[in-house]
Amino acid sequence: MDLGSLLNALILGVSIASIWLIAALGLTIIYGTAGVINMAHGELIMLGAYSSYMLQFYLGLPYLLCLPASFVVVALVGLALERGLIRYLYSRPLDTLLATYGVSLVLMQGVRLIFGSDPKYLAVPEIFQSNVMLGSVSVSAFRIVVLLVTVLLVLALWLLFYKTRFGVQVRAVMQNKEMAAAFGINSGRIYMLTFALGAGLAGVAGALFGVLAIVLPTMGASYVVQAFLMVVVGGGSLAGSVVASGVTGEMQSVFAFFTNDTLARFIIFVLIVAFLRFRPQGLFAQSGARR
Amino acid sequence: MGNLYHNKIAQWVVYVAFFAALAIIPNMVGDSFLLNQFATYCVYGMLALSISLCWGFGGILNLGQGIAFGLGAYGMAMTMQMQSQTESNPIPPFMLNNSLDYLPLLWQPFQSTLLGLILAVTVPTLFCAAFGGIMFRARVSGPFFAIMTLAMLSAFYTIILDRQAYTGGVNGLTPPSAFQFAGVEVDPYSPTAYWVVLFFLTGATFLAKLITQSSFGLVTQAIRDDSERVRFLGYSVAGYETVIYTISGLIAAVAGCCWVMLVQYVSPAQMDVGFSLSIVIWAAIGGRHSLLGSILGALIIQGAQSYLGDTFLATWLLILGGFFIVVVRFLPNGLASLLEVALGLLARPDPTSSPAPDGGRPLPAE
Amino acid sequence: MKITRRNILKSTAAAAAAVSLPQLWIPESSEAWGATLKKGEPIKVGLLFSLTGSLAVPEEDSALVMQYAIDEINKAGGVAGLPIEPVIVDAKSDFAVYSEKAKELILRDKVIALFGCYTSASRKAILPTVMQRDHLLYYPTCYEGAECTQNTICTGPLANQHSQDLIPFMVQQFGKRVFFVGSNYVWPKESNKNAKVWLEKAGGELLGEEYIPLSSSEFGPLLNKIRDANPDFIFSTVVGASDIAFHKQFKQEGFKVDKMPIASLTTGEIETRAMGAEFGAGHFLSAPYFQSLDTPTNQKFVESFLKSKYGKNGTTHYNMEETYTSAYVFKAGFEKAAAAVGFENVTPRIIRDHSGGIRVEDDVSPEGLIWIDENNFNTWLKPKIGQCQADGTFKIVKAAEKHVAPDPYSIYPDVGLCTKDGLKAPDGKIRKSVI
Amino acid sequence: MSGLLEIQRLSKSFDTTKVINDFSMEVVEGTVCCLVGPNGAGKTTTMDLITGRIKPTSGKIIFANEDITAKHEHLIARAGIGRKFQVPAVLRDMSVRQNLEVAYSRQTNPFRNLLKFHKPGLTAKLDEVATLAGLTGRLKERAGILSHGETQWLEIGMVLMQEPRLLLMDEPIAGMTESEIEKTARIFKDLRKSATLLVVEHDMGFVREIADVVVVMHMGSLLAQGSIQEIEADLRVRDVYLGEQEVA
Repeated sequence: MDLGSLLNALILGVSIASIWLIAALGLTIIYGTAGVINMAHGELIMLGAYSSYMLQFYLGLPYLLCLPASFVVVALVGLALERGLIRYLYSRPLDTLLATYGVSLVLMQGVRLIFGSDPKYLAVPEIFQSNVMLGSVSVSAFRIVVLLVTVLLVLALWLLFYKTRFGVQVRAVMQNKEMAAAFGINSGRIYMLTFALGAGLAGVAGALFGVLAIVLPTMGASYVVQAFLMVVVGGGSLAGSVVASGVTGEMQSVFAFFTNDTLARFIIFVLIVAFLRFRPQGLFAQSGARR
Repeated sequence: MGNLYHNKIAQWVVYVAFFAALAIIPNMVGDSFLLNQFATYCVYGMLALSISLCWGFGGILNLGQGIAFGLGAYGMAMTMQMQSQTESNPIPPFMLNNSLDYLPLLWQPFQSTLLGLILAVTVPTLFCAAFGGIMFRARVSGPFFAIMTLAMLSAFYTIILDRQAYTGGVNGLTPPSAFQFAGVEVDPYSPTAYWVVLFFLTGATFLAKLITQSSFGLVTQAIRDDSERVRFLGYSVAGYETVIYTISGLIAAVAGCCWVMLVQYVSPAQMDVGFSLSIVIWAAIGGRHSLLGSILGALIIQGAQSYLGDTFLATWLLILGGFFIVVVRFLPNGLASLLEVALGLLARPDPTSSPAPDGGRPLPAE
Repeated sequence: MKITRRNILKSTAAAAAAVSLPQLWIPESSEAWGATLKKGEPIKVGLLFSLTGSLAVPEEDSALVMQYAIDEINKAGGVAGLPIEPVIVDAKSDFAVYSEKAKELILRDKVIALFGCYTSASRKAILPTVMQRDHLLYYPTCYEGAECTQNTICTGPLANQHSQDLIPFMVQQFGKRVFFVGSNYVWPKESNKNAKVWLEKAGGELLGEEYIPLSSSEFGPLLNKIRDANPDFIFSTVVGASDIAFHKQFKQEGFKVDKMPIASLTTGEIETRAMGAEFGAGHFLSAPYFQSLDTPTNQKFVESFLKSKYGKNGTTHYNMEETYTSAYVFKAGFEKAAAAVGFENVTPRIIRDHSGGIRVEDDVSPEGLIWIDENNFNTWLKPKIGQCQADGTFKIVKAAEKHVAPDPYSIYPDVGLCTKDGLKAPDGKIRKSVI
Repeated sequence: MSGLLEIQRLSKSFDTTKVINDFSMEVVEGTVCCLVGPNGAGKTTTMDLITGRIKPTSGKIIFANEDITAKHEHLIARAGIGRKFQVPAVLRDMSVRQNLEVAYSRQTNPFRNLLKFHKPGLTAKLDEVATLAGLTGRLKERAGILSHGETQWLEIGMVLMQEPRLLLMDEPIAGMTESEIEKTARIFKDLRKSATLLVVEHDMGFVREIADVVVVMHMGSLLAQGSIQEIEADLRVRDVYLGEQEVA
């Protein structure tokens, strides 16, 4: 147990954090803006992985192009979902939680019917299949890809929300829907677009997770609770999710280094519950009126 | 006369009729498999009831009811496991496989059946009281509380999986023989087992029904409606929420005990997120504002799963998910609200009829 | 359920005569399998596998190959002249549903035997029911042992058989320093205990032992630990989707298969196909069966199975083969029992009691001759070691010369010995069923 | 004679903005005290502070010789302070009768209420309040369907059911008709016999009608205090507040 190993663990923590964060990004956007707890988020991630698989398998699309393509495909699914179901439920937050759970069952079983329950895999270029040595520290090339994609997406989202007209409108709707409407902002449209955006982000996450692990109809389930906790701990804001994922990712890596993976998970769950006991609004709560 | 659905007397009549119907089942069914299955459904009904009480009446969405159910089930399974250990082999076999050659402290109380049963019910109840107390005092509510229960559930799931020597890990506990109490063996396929479960279901339902119609029930419904307002009337919202969450946990713990008595098995799967969510689905489809509706929701969904699940093998989850979406979207109060509307239509055509003697006052939203 | 007194008397007498042992266990509830077989009616067996949910990946294949085997047996004249009729149910990857469906098959459909389960957890979930009804479960996969009942017949390797050859082979080929990795549950832990015995004999050195949560796909921390320990090879009992993530991240983190191969008890043809052959190539697997096994029986089996309507997955693997042979173990056991007690007196328990020593010969069993142990009712078989090739098939690099005996309590001599009447403790006491 | 409610040097800041600034006042038992001031003067915030909805940055609130500053809302309510909100807050999914019944909060212990079906004195009190609030014919209706005026009455009724020693009324007559206002004034004056009232109101006519004492707030501080005549004569008050009213 020397310092080099601990350094390795810390660097790995950054990577785990980026994985947790990218899984939670879409959820953060959707929850932060519309207050919708989207239980189908895991299945949107799964759809992202399957759309990459389809594009690769049937159209021969190179992997790196699958990422944006999955974004588009899943964003469209998200759009349909919002128009067809979610928009009727904005005033009933607990019911959206339930309805989206129904959606997750349908998506999971639908994919199983179409693709079968045997796992699929995503082929990636050979350079992503190995590691890079940074001094004495070894890092997997693909983990770097995940980290880069996550950083890029966070930057893009930050620009979108804080530097564009759309971002101003979103924040206006978050603060006060009626007031925003008075300024001619169509809150329905804003909700629709953010939902599609959040879904698309889940799609990108899925395309990445399909390479790290496995493409299965049930793959989404393992990410959804974790992603939720990131969003809730973060308080529903972009910065909150970044910090929450960063801290928990590092904790997971360091605890696993000192104990084992299972115990590390348990400790994190308990710490999260304890944290929210003292700060139920999360790290950086949105200044919106929601309580 | 108002809607018969809201008539207190009519409600009690229906409740009594429902349980009378359940009570004659053993006379109608000679098939021990069916009887065991019905009894299992009744356990699910108890779970749906507990969710209805806590969510439908208290407004507390609990996605972690598996905690109370699972802890109760583990307590019962430990009790039954110890019943089948003898002087010459005092240690459950799975512990030997995990290199434990003594009975851990955690297991020792379960050597006594009575103490074991008491622990199986009190531990989950006390957990709910503590967890609920802490969370509600911090004013964690609504979706946040739901997510907290999920986190807590996942924590339990993880630790039970990990502490294999004490819990049997993913394999769970499989007490090899039927539960014995006061010298009587409760064969899970016998009418006795069914009676025991039905007794607890009936008891829990009538207790819950009384609670919802009491002053306490009125206050919890007020809290569901607008918890902020109720504080200013002098009620401790956290106190009421904790009590109803705890009672709901108690019912789930009893259900857990009954379940293990029937299936002689428990595993972390009972603390899986999916199982706890399906309890919520039963209550939502049946109608969370109606105790009986929730119970029926559990019976209908589980019955359909058992009997239609194999017919529509591939599409069953699709059907269930779709049905659930439709209910949430169009019938937020579940199938029970269909009855409410139907009876409402019956009542409407005759607006001139004289008011009922008691003033026909609307009841706590049943 | 109707049990006439005559029936009980008859079957008790028949069974007692058959096994000629004083203490034959008739369950107290005496509602043991309450049906009788009738001439001219098909013999019903239950297929209890998960066709949906996360366990469907291995179990759906098992259900398919079982149907194939039943078709094949029926075409060849059936069992004791009667066709087998499979009752197929879906356990939905939910252990509670396994329990419910087992009851349904036993009590409602009155099947004469169950074929099913893949995970130990599902087996444990149904065993209380199976035992109380004195029924019979054919459990067609590998498991950890440490179980002794009157009601199961297993056709897969036990933990003591599984790694007996693999560990010495790896130590010899790659070096003596090894790291154990497993999913966090009973089977990997038990398998590792057995492996430690073989490791010690082979003069190996255990550098570390780590367990990963069952559904986890994050192997970063674990691979860091392995990198620090720098073993000569990794011994893996990681299962399911996790296993695929493990192999992928192994390569992505820059581990080299020729320097530090993974010796696995699970990573077979299905897993390799799911992860992509480039991640599987070079690693080792111990199993009694490989699709590439070069025997006429196997070639015929693979060819005709893949051509049949059940072969849509395009692969055969050890788990499917063990399921396939279990059908023949059942056929032989049933016929032997019927010959001994008369067709209409056959009960699940009588089949089991007649199954000791049953052989599935070279010309039927794709993995080659196997037979059922007369004491513990597990299977004598020859574990083989295969190395995954670049195309995803396995090349057999070593096959056991002799059959290896199954011993469910090999590492627990203090607990006792599994005999046909139950677990015999060192003090001579016998406990009928220990799970 | 000391006041039933004493507010001593109360301050409250949100982030950097001081909303209440060193504000003191007292309400004498058996009087109707009106709290007036322009929008944003801190009237509703003061109500929130008294009832414990928010906690002050500094200062003290004494009720019946007891410091209630740091107490939870429900304990303050139990101590005898009832509150009607500015935006009427009734339990919209419950019937009018149930609203009143819940407000009859003599017994607040959840365990004691668990299997309690009969509350002594409820029927009489409910009849009395329902009659007073003119809701006798509406008892079975869902509170959510009431008109704005009726909703106001219902909430006033709820406060009355509580039988508090001090009633806080935040804009009780908004949305009422002339005749209803008159009736309200009459009731409030009657209530003085058994309770004390602190009323936040914009309508100076109504204030003139009922107030024994008027307290004027401005920018979170006390501007003036006295009888209605004194206040109306006060030039500073005219400047900041009443002037606007006359123009409007």
